[in-house]
Amino acid sequence: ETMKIGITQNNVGVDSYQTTYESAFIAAAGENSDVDAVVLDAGGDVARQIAQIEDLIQQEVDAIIIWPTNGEAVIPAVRKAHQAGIPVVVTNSNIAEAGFDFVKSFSGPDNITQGARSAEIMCDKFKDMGIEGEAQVVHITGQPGYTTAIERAKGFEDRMPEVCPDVSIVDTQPGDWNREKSQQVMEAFLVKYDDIDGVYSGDDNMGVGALNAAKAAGREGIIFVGATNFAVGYEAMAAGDYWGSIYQSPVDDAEAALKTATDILEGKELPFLNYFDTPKITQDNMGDYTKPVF
Amino acid sequence: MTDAKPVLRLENIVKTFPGVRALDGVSFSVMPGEVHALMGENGAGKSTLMKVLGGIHQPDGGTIFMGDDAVVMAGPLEAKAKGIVFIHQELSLAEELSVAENIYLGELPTKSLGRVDWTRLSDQTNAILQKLNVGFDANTRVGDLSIANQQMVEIARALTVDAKAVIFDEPTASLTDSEKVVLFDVIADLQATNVGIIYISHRMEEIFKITDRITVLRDGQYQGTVETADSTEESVTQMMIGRTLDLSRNASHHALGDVALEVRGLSCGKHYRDVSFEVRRGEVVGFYGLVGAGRTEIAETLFGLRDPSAGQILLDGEVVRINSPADAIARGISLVPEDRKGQGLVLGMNCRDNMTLPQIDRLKAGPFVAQGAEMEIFDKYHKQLDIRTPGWKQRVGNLSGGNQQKIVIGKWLSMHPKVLIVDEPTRGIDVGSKSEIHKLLRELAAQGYAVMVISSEMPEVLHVSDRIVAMYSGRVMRTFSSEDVTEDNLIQAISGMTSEQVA
Amino acid sequence: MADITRQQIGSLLAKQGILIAFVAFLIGFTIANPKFLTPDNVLSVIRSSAILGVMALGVTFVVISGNLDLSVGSMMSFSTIVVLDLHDKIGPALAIPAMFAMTLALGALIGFLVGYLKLNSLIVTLGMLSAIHGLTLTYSGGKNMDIVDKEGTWFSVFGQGTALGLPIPILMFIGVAALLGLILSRTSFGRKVYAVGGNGTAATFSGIPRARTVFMCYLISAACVATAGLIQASRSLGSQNTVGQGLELEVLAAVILGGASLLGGSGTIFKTVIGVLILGFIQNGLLLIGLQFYVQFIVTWVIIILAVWLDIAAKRGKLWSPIA
Amino acid sequence: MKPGTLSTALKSGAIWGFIILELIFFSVAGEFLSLSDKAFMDWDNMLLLLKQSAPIGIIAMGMTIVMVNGNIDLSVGATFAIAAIVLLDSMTWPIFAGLGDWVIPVAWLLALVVGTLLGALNGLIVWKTGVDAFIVTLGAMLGYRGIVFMFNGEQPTSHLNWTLVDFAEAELLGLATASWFLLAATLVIWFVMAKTVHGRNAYAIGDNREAAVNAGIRVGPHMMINFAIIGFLAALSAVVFYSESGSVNPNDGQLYELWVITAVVLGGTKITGGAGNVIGTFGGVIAIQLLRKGLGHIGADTSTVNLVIGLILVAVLVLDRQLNMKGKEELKV
Ligand SMILES: Nc1ncnc2c1ncn2[C@@H]1O[C@H](COP(=O)(O)OP(=O)(O)OP(=O)(O)O)[C@@H](O)[C@H]1O
Ligand SMILES: Nc1ncnc2c1ncn2[C@@H]1O[C@H](COP(=O)(O)OP(=O)(O)OP(=O)(O)O)[C@@H](O)[C@H]1O
Ligand SMILES: [Mg+2]
Ligand SMILES: [Mg+2]
Repeated sequence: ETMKIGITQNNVGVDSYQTTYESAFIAAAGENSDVDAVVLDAGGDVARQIAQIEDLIQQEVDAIIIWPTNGEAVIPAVRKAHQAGIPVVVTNSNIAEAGFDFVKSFSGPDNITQGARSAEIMCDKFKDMGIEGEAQVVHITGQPGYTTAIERAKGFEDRMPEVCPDVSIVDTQPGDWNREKSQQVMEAFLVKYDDIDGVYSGDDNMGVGALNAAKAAGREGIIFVGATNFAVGYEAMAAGDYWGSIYQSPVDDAEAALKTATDILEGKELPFLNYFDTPKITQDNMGDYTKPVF
Repeated sequence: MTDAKPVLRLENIVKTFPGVRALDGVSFSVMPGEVHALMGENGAGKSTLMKVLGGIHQPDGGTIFMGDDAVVMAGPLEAKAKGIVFIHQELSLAEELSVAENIYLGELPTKSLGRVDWTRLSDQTNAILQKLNVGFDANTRVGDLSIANQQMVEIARALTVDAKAVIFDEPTASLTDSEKVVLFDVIADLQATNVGIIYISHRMEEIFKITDRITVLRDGQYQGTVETADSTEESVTQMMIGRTLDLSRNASHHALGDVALEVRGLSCGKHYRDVSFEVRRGEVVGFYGLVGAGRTEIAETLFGLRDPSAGQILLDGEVVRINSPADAIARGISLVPEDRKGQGLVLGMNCRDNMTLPQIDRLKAGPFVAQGAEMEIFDKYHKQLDIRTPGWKQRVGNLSGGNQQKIVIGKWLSMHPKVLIVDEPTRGIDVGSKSEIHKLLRELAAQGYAVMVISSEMPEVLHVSDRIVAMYSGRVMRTFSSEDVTEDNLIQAISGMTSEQVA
Repeated sequence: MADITRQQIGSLLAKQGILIAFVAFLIGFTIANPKFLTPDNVLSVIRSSAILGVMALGVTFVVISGNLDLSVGSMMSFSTIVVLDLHDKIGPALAIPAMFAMTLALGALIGFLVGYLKLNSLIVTLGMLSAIHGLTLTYSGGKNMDIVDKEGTWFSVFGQGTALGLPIPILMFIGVAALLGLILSRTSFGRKVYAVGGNGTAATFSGIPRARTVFMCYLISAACVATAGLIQASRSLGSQNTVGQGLELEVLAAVILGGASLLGGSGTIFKTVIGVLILGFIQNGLLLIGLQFYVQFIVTWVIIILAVWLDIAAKRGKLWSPIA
Repeated sequence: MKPGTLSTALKSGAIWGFIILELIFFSVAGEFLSLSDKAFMDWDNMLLLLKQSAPIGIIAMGMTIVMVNGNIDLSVGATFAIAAIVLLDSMTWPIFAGLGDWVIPVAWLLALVVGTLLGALNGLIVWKTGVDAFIVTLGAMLGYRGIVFMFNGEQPTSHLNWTLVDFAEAELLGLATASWFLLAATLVIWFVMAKTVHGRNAYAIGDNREAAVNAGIRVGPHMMINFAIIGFLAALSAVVFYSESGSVNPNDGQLYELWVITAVVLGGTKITGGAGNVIGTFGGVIAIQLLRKGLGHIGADTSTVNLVIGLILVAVLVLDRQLNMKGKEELKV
C-alpha cells in the first residue's frame, strides 16, 4: 500500500533554495518505494495554492504538505483537508495559530531564531574588532511580504539591540531576494553613508550582491552577514570577503517534511513543531560544513 | 430666397495651425433650402472651415450665427444638437460595427435598462437604406463594405436627424455615377424641406448641376460668393486659381511601342474571372466599371498583393510571377492605391519620408540614407504637383486630403516605373491639379510609360485614355479605342449589356 | 514679441518635454540630497542603468515597429545563466558567441512568430516569458550559476572594467545606443521600422517587407538582451535564475517614458536613453532620500504619469486632454 | 440578434476547440501519469474548475470591456489586493464593533466602493490627461501596490471570520459561491456589452475613437465608467476570494493583470480594441485554469509547467490563425 503524498510549494522558480527543495523532495520520494508524490508549485499566488489544495483533496491523496504562501489565507483550505480526513503537514514557514487545530505538524527552520543568530554573529565580530560601541549597520531584506523575509528581519532587529545596544541600524531597504537589486540598493547606501560597518541581508544571494557593490566602490572592512548559506556565500567566505551566515539546507528541509508526513501516516507520535537546526557559519568554523549544493 | 434669413452665418473666421494660417477672416452663409458650394484648391481651407462649424476645431477668431444668435460650437455633440450634420471627407466609421450602428452612432434608440432597441434600429436604418437604394442591409458589418458603400453609410447619417444644415465634404469622391444620382436625389429631398446644404466638391459638373451659390476660398482667404447660374466653369476656376485652364486633350501624337504588360485569362477567386488585356508602351488604358467590378483587385494582383487563381501575366512578352510588391517594384510596376489613408500613406510620417519610402533602399550614401537625394526627389514633385505644405517635415496626416493624394502620386511617379497603375488618381483633387495630373499621365505615356488608369469618373476616363477596358462584375465586357467610344456605349458595357442585347 | 518667445518656449517644450522633466527631477533630488549629483553617484546610477538601458534600446525597435516584447526579462536571465555556465565549460572566448547565438535563436523564434506568422506580439512574448523561464530552470536545474575562478578570469571586464576613465558597462551602453541610434535614424532599415509601425498596410503597399522588418526588430532586441546578459553576468560573475524577472515592465516603462507610442511608428533612441536615465535616477534618488520602499512605489507612479503627461501636453499645446 | 454574432462566434471558436483538446489530453495523459484514481473529467472536478476560475475570471470580464474600449488596465492586481485589505481590515474597525455579523455586508460594500474608486481614478486620469491607459495603469500598478504596503507594512492583513468563510464555502445547487459570482459577472457584462447602448458605444470607441467623438459620444466619461467597472470587478473578485481565505499578503494579485489579459486575448478580444466578447473571455479563463489544473493533475514539475504554459499560449494563437486563415486570393497585407 503506497502512500500518496501531495505537496504544494510556495514559489519554486523564485530562487535556488526552493528549486533545490523541489528536486530534493522528488528525489526523496523516489527513493522511498512506499511513497508516490504529487509536487505542485503555487507560483507565489495564494489563490493558486488554495486551488491546488482543493485539487489534492479531490484527488484523495493520503497526506498534504504545504509550504504556505500566506500563513493565514490557507487556513480554510487546510480546514477542508482536515475535514476530509487528510492529515496536513506544514513545511518551511508555519501557518498562523488559528490553523493549528487543522494541522498535524510543522517541519522547517526557525526564521526568527535565524535572524537573531545573524545579529549575534555580527555583534560578536564587532566586539572582536572593538567597534561595538559605534558600528553602523544597513539591512537589506528579502522580497516584501514574504513570511521568511519578515521573520528574519524581525529576529535580527529585535536581537541586535539586546546583544549590541550601541550598534545602530541606519537603513533598511528590500533587495527582493535578488542579487542585482541588492547590488543597486547597496550602491545607493554607499553613496549615502560614508561609514558602514556591517551589512545584514536576508539571504546570501543578496549579501553577495551587496558585497559586489562594496568591492566595486573600493570600500573595505565591511562585515557582511547573511542567511541561508548559498554556494556563492560560502565561496565568498572562503575568499575572506564575507563574514558569516546561517547554514540551512533545502535538502534537509525537504527530507524533514517528507519524513514528517510518512511518520504521521505510519501512526507515529510527533511533536507539533519540528524545527531542524540551522547553525551559525562564519569564516572561523566553515571547515565544519560542506559547501552548499545550491 | 433673398428675403429669407440664413440658417447659418460665419463671420471673419480665423484658424491657424502651427506654421499654417488655414483660415484668414472667412465669411460664409447658407440659406434654408439652398445648396451652397464651397470651392477652392486643395488646402484652401474648406474642410477646416467646416470643422470649425461642426465643433471639431475651435476658431481663433470670428463668430458663428444661427438665425440671429451668436453660438459657440464647443464640440461635435453641440453642433449635432443644434442641427448640424457633418458628412466627413475622410470616412469616419467604426468598421467592426454594423451599418445600422454606424448610422446611429451616438444616438442608438433605447429600451428599458439602457438596452439598444434592435428592431427599431434596423427598421429605421432599412427605411433609410431603401431611400438610398443600396445593395446592403442594416446588419452588414461596415468593414465588409466597399469604400463607395461606406461612403453611402456616411451619407445615410444625414437622413437620421432633423437637420437645419447638412455639410457634405466631398461626398462623391469615391462614388460611381449611379450612386451619385441617389445622392443628388437625397440632396433634393433635403432641399425641399428647407434644410441648408453646404456642398464641397472639386467636380465642376456636379457643382453646376445641383448648387445655387458658390463661395470660393483661396489660401484660407475669402474670394467671394457668386450665383451658380451667373457663372461658368472658367469664371469659377479663375476665382479659385487665378488663371484659366486649358482643358483640351493633348492627343497622343507619339507612336505606340511594344506591349509592356499583357494579361491572359487572369482570374482571382470570386473577384474577377478570365480577364485579358494588354498595355503598350506609350499608351494610357482606362479601366471603367461600377463599384465591385473588380478593377482594384486586378491592380492588386499585378502589384503582387494577391495571388491569381488562373491565368498569366506577361511583362515585355515574358511570363512572370509577381509575389510581392517588392517584386512588382523591382520589375518596374508602380501602384497608386485606392485608399490613400489606409494603403497609400504612413500618416504619422513626414511628407518627404512618405514620398521616398518605396525606393528607400536605393537612396544610399554608404550605409545611410542619402538625405540629399531624398530632398531632391521631394523638391521636384513638391513643385511639379504643386503640393501645399509648410515644408517637408510636416506630418502627412496634417495635410489636406487632396495634398495627401498628391504625395502618393509623387511617391510612385518618382519610381519612374515601366508600368504605372493608378487607382482613382484624382479622387479629392482640385480642378487645377487634376488637369495637371491628367497632363502628366499623358506626358508619361509620351515618354514611353505604359499607364493603367482605374477611374469611376467617366469624363476622366474618356479624357486621358487611348483605349478603355469596360468591366462588369469581374469580367471584361468590351475594349474600346478612343475613336469608337461614346458615353452611351460605355455605359451599356459596364452595366452588363452586350452589344447584341442593345441591338 | 512676447508672443514669439512664448511660441518658441512652447515648441522647445514640445520637442524636449521629457528632457526638461528629467532636468527638473535632477534638480529636485539634488536639493533633497546634495550627494545625488556627485560624479560617483551619477556614474554608479548610469552603470546600474546600463543593463536595463541596453535592453530598452532593443525594445525601442520592437515598439516602434508596432509590437511589444515582454520576454526580454526572462530572456536576459537565460543569457546570463548560459554564459556563466559555458564560461567554466568552454571558456569565455567561446562562451560569449555561443550565448549570443542561443539568445538570437530565441529572438528569431519570436520574430518568426510575430513577423511571419503575424501572431499577436503581446501574447507571444508573454508565452515566451514563461517558456524561456522554464527553459532556464531546466538548463540550470534551478541552481544559482557561479563562475568558479572569480579572480582569474578576464570575463569580468564587461561588467567591472573601466576604459577611458569610464566603467565599461557605461561605454557599452553608449556604444550600443550610438549604433542603434544611427541605424534607426539614418539607415533605410530604420525608416522601414517606422513605416511598418506607423501603417503596416501602407508599408506593404510600398514594397517594404513587413514580416522581415519585424523579424529583424526582434533579432535586434535579442542581441541587446544578450549584451545586457553579458554585462550582468560579468558584473557579478554569478547569477540567480530570476535575475531579469520583472525587468520587462521596467524596460517598457523606460521606452514609453521616452515618448514611444505603443501604437508604433514613433519614438527615438535618444529619448529612450532619457527614459532609462529618468527611471534609474528616480530609483536612486528615492533611495538616497531614504523613503520607505512603498513611498518609492507611489512616487514613481506619480512621476511616470506626470512625465508622460507633460510631454504630450507640450506636444498638443494644451494641458488637459481634448477627449470629450 | 446583435449583428455579427455568428462571425464572432466562429472567430472565437479556437478557444473552445482548444478547451476540448485540453480535456482530451489531460484525461488520457492522466490515466498514465496521475496518481489519482479519479478521472480528470470527473464532474466534481469540473465544478471545482469553475470555482477556481473565479478570481481571474471575474476580473477578466471587466478587462474585456476595457480592452474592447481600446484601453487596458495593468493595475487590477493591486486593486484586488487593496480591496482585500479593506474588506479584512474594516471588519475589525472599532466603529463597526456593534454590528455583529452585519459588519460583513458593510465590509463588502466598503471594499467594492474602494475598488470602484480606484478604477475610476485611473479612468479619470486617462480622460483628463490623455495619457495612454497602458502607462496610466502601469504607473498605478506600482502606486496602488505602494498603497497596499502602506496599510500594514510587509505584514499580511488577516481577519478570519468563520461566518464569512462558511458563506463563501457554501454551495447552492452544487455550485460554490465563487462560481455563482463568476457566472453572474459574466452574464451582467455580457448583457451590458451585447445589449446596451453603453456596450455598443464601447465597441465604437475602441474601433474608431475619432468617429465616436465626431458622432458626439462622450468618450472620456464613457471610458471612466469602464475603468470603474473593472475596478469594481477586481474588488468583487477580491471580496469573493478573501471572504473564504481571510488573509491577504501585500504581494497578492501580482501578475494577475497578465493572466487576465491573456485570458481575454485568448478569448478573441482584439488588443487594439473594437472587437471581442465576454463569452470568448469566459472560454479563455476556463482554458487557462484547465491548463494549470491539468498540468498539476499529471504531475509536471515547475520548469515543465512554465515551458508548457508558454508554448501552449503560442500554440493557441497558431491554431486561431489557422482557423481564420484568409483565402489564397485575398489581399496579402
Ligand atoms: N490638424 C492640422 N494640423 C496642421 N495643419 C492642418 C491641420 N488640418 C489642416 N491643416 C492645414 O490647413 C490647410 C487647410 O486644410 P483643409 O483640410 O481645410 O483644406 P481643404 O480646402 O479641405 O483641401 P482639400 O480640397 O484637399 O480637402 C492645409 O494647408 C492643411 O495642411
Ligand atoms: N455587391 C456588393 N456589395 C457589397 N460589396 C461588394 C459588392 N461587390 C463587390 N463588393 C466589394 O467591394 C469592394 C470593391 O470592389 P472593387 O474594388 O473590386 O471594385 P472596383 O471595380 O475596383 O471599383 P472601385 O475601384 O471603383 O471602387 C470589394 O472588396 C468587393 O469585395
Ligand atoms: Mg478637405
Ligand atoms: Mg476599387
